[in-house]
Amino acid sequence: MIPISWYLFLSAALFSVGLFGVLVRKNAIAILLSVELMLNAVNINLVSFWRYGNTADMAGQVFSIIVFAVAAAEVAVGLSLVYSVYRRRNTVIADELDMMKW
Amino acid sequence: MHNTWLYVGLFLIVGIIFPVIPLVLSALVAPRKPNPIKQSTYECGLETVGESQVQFKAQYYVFALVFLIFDVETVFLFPWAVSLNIQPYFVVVEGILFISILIAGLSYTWRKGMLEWA
Amino acid sequence: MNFWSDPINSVYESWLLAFTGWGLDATLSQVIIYILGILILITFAMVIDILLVWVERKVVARFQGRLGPNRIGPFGLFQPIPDVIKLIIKEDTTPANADKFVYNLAPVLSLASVLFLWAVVPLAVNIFGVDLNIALLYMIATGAFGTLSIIMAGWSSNNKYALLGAYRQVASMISFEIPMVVSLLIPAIITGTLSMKTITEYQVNNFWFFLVSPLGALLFLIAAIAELGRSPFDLNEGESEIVSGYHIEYSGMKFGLFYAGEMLHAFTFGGLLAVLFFGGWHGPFSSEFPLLGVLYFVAKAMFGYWIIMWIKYTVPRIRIDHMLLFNWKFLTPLAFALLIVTALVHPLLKDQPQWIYILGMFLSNLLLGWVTIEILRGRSAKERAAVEPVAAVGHH
Amino acid sequence: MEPTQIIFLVTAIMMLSSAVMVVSSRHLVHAALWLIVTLFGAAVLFALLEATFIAVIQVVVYIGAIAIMFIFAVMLTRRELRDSADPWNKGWPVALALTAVVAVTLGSFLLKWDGLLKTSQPMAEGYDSVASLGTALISPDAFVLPFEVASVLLLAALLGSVYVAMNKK
Repeated sequence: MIPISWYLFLSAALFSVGLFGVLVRKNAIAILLSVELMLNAVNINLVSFWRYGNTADMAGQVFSIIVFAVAAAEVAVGLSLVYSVYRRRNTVIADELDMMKW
Repeated sequence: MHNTWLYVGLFLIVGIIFPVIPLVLSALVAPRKPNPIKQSTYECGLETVGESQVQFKAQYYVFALVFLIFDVETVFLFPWAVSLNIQPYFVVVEGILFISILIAGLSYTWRKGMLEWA
Repeated sequence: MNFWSDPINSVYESWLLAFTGWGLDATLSQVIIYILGILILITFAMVIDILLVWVERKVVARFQGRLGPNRIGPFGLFQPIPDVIKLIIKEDTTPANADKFVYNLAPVLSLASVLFLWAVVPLAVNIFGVDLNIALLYMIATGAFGTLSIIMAGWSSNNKYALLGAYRQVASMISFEIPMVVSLLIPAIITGTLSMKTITEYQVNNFWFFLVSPLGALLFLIAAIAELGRSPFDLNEGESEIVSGYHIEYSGMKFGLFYAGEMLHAFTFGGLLAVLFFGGWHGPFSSEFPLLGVLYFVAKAMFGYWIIMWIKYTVPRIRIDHMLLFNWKFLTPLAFALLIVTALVHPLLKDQPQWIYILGMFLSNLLLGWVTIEILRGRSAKERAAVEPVAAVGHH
Repeated sequence: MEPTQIIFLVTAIMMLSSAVMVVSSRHLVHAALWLIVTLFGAAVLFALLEATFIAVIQVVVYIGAIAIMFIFAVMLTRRELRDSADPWNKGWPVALALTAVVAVTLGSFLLKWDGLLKTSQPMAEGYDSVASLGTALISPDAFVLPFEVASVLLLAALLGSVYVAMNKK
C-alpha cells in the first residue's frame, strides 16, 4: 500500500519545480508551461485526498475537474495575451516587456 | 480477478513496443548509404530557401482556442449524460443551460467574424 | 468452461492453471497471460491491417475501372507480402536537420495510438480486451496521441511542406473532434454508461442505435472521415500543393508505420461505428457462438470501411478554410442541437413501449434534419441571389 | 516492495525529471514535449488512485488540447523558438533560494501532519466513478452551481482569448 505521504511529497516537489520555472524562465510561454506544472501538482493533491478520505464524497474529484476548466481558461487567455504582445512588440521575452515599468 | 487498469497499462506498453519491432528489423536488413543529397530537405527538387520551420497562420490558432474551450465543455457533459437516466427531468434543463451558454460564445465569435479565414 | 461458449475465459483459466502449476507466482502468471492476450489481439489487428492493403488497392482499382493487383496469388491476394518486404528492406533516409528522437518517435506513436483503441473494442459477447467503464473517453484520449504524433512528425522533419501538412491535419483533427465527441454522447445518454461492452449489449437486447439516432451515426461518420484525413477532407496530403503532408520526409518502414496506422485507423472507425450504432457483434447466433460474433463485427467494420473508401474515391478534395468553417458553422451547432433534442426526448419517452420510443426518437431526428436542410436551403438561396447578377454580367 | 509502489516510484521519477527538463530546456517545443511526459505521469498516478475519470480526462484535456495549444503558440511566436541565449534570467540564484525555502516549508508542514502514513480503504465493489461524479455534479444539493459557473468561466475565456488574439488594433 502506498501511504498518502508519497503523493503529497511528490506533489510538493512538482509544485516547487514549477515555481522555480515561473520565477526564472525568460520566455512568457515557458512561464505558462511552468504554471501548468504547478496546477498539476495541485490536482494530484486534490485527487489523493479524495481517495484517502471519504470516497463517497465527490468534492475532491469535482474540484479537480474545476481545476481542469480553470487551467484551460488560463492557457487560452494567457497564450492569447502572449500572442497579442508578440504582435505589438515582436518579443515574448518577459524581461523585455517593460511598458508598465514607467 | 481481472484487473482492468493493469490490463490497460500493459496494453499501452505493448502497443508502444510493437511498432518498434518492424523498425528494428528494417534497421538490421536495410542498406544505409547516406549522402548530402539524400538527406537534404525535399521540396520537389528546388533549393530550400530560408528556415524550414515556418511560422503558421494565426487562424489555426483561433480554431485551436475554440476547440480547447469546447473540449473542456464536453468533459463536463460526459458525467451529465451518463446520469440523465437516474435523475429527475429538470436535470436536463441544467445541461441545456450549460450547452447554450457555450453555444452563445460560439455564435458571438461567428458574428464578430473571427471564424472567417482572414 | 467450454471453449466455444466462452473462449477467452476458458483459455485464461487453463493457462493460469498451467503457469501456477509450474510454480509461478499468481500475479506474475496473470501478467504473462495478459501480455500474451494483448499480443494475440494486436497481431489480429495487424493481420487485418495487412489484408486491408489488398482490399484498398483492389477497391480503388475497381472504382477507377482498373484491375488492381492480380499477379501474386489468387486475385492478387498475396500482394501485401512483397509490399511489406519491400518496405522493410528499403533504405531509410533521415533529413540532415531533423530532430532525430522526435522524428523517430512520431511514426511509432502514430501506429500505437490506433492499436490502443483495440484494448476496449468488444469483438464478441465475451471476446474483448477489457471492459473499461470509461471506454468512450479512452477512445478520445488515444486520439490525442494520434494528434500529437502528427504534429511531432511535421515539426521534426524540418520541411515546410511537412509542417504545413501537420498544421492542416492537426487543425482539422481537433476541430472535428467536437462533433465526434457529441455524437458519442448519444449512446451514452441512452444507456447511461460509457462502456462499449454495455452499449453493445444494450443494443443486442433492445434495438440498434442507428434506428433511434440516424443523425448521430451520420455525424460520427463525417467526423471520423475528417479525423482520418481522407477525401474529401484529405487536404493534409494535397499532393499538388504540399506533396504529401506531414510524412513527406519519411521513407521505408517509418512511412510504412504511418500508412499502416492510417489504414487500421479507418477500419477501427468502421468498427466503432458498428459498435456504437449498428449493434457491434450482434447477429444470428452471435450470443451462443462468440467466434461468429467476431465474424459479424469484422463484416460490419469492413462495411463501414467500405463506405469510407467509397466516399474517398468519389468526392473531390475541399479547401482547408471550407473544411474548418464547415465544422464550426455547421457540424458543431448541428451536433449540439442533436444532443439537446436527444436529451429532451429520451427521458420523456424512455418509460413508453419500445416502438413508441423508437418512433419518437427517429421522428425527432428526422425533424431536426429537415429543419437543418430548410435553413441551409434558405441561406444558399440568399447567397445565390447575391451572386447571380454578377454571373449574368459575366455571360454577356 | 509491492508492484504498485514500484509503479509509483518509476512514475514519480519520470515526472520529476521531465518537469526539470520543462524548466531547463532551451528549445520551447522540447519543453512542451517534456511537459506532456509529466502530464502523462500524472494520468498514471490518477489511475493508481482509482480516479479513472480524472485519469482519462487528464489525457484528453491536457495532452489532447492544452499541450497542442502550447505547441501552436510556440510556432506562432517562433522568432524566439530557439533561445540561443540563456533560457533563465539573471536572478536565478535568488529564485532557487526562494524555491528551496518554499519546498522546505512545505516539507516541514507535511512532516508535522499526523495523517501522513494513512493508507487508503479498498474501493467498494461495483463503484462507478463516472456515474457518482455525474450525480454529484448535477444534483441541486451538491455541485450544480460550480457546474454552471464553469460554463460561464469557459464562455468568458473563449470571448476574451479570441478577442485578445484577433484584435487588429
